[in-house]
Amino acid sequence: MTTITVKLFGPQARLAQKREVLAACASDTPTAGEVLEAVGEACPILAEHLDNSKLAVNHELVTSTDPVRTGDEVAVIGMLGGG
Amino acid sequence: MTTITVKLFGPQARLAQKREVLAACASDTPTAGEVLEAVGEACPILAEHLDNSKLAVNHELVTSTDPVRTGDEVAVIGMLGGG
Amino acid sequence: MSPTATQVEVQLTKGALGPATDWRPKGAGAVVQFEGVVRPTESGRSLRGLTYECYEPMTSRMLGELGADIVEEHGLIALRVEHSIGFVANHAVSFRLYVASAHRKAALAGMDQFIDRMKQTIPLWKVPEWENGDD
Amino acid sequence: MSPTATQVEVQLTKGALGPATDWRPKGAGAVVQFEGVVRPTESGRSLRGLTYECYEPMTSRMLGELGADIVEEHGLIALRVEHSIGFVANHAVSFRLYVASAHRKAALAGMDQFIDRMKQTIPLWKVPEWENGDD
Repeated sequence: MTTITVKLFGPQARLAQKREVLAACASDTPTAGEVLEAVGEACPILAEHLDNSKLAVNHELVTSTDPVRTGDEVAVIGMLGGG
Repeated sequence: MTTITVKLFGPQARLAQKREVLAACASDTPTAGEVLEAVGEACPILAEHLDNSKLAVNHELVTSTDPVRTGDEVAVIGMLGGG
Repeated sequence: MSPTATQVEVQLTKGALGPATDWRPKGAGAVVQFEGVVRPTESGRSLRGLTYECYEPMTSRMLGELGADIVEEHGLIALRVEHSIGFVANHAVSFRLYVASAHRKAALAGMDQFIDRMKQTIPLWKVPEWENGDD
Repeated sequence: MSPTATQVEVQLTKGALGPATDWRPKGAGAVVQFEGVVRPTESGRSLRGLTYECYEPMTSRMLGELGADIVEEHGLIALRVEHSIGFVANHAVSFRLYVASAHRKAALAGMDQFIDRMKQTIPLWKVPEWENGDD
């Protein structure tokens, strides 16, 4: 069991009304996909708005099978066609 | 027999080394096509550079079958992809 | 709705164009500005610049008509075209087109099509002025 | 040839962007400038403006990488991107992209593609600030 602090931005942060979520993962060595799923569980209002989101780990976009480690800086990068 | 004064511009004027050509047409009521042909006869160096040219008569583009009358202001509008 | 006079502006200027203006029509979400700059070579030969010729009032009138067509076809908010007449030296701006629309795609498509058609249909000519002597 | 740092410039600015600069890289024949202006309505609702958020240094780094990709893919001379961070009121400019190339078609295509990809891949978000109260 690992808890990862995950940053939120933009519309997702507004929706969640917070800038960070604590994602509780069953695994000690969660993948990015598992962390993203845990974000949705920790913050159900976000769950349906994570389809087009990726995680950034230490400021690099990762794929859902990449590992996330305690101490990594993790952020949800939600693409909503802004700009 | 009609002689029409025809203005030249841009690369065509440079090529002809003149800004006006006197186009001698057999017909008393020449068409724009006949005037353009007469321009090529009066200034042979231009003849092969008139394919993409139209005439403007009184500042309106005309088609080759439109009439040209004495006293009209006539110009060769050569399109060479400039701009 | 056919475009009104205020939506399309045409300006022919003697010599190189001055600096761009802060052109930003009301309601625009996308404002695109295109500048054509005289390049120092053409077909591998060195130029001093280009000389542009027009045939007024036909040139301005046809630029205005083309602008109105493009505004209507692409649903633009406004369009402004500036073009040099006479000699323009290398590295100076001889052509500037501004297009304003609600959204980007229409602005870019309208701009591209305006320039394509301008080259095909507008009585506006350029003559290269070669670096060494006449042509 | 991979683009050099001097060919791509990225600038994030707090609040609305200032006036455009006379950006005209050496050798350019076509210089295109795109401005994104905040519009006063979205989905029919009135806005006060938009708030933009970034995630530095990732945002600047990825904008620079995207710019370099576009310069290389379209054979551009240079590209410069300016974007607002924080609140930008209606009618103000929040985004400006400059592209310079030898010829027009590459500049317009590169500009269009930069903006498409920016919206899909860059960590840069906008949040509407509605006219009446919160959302």
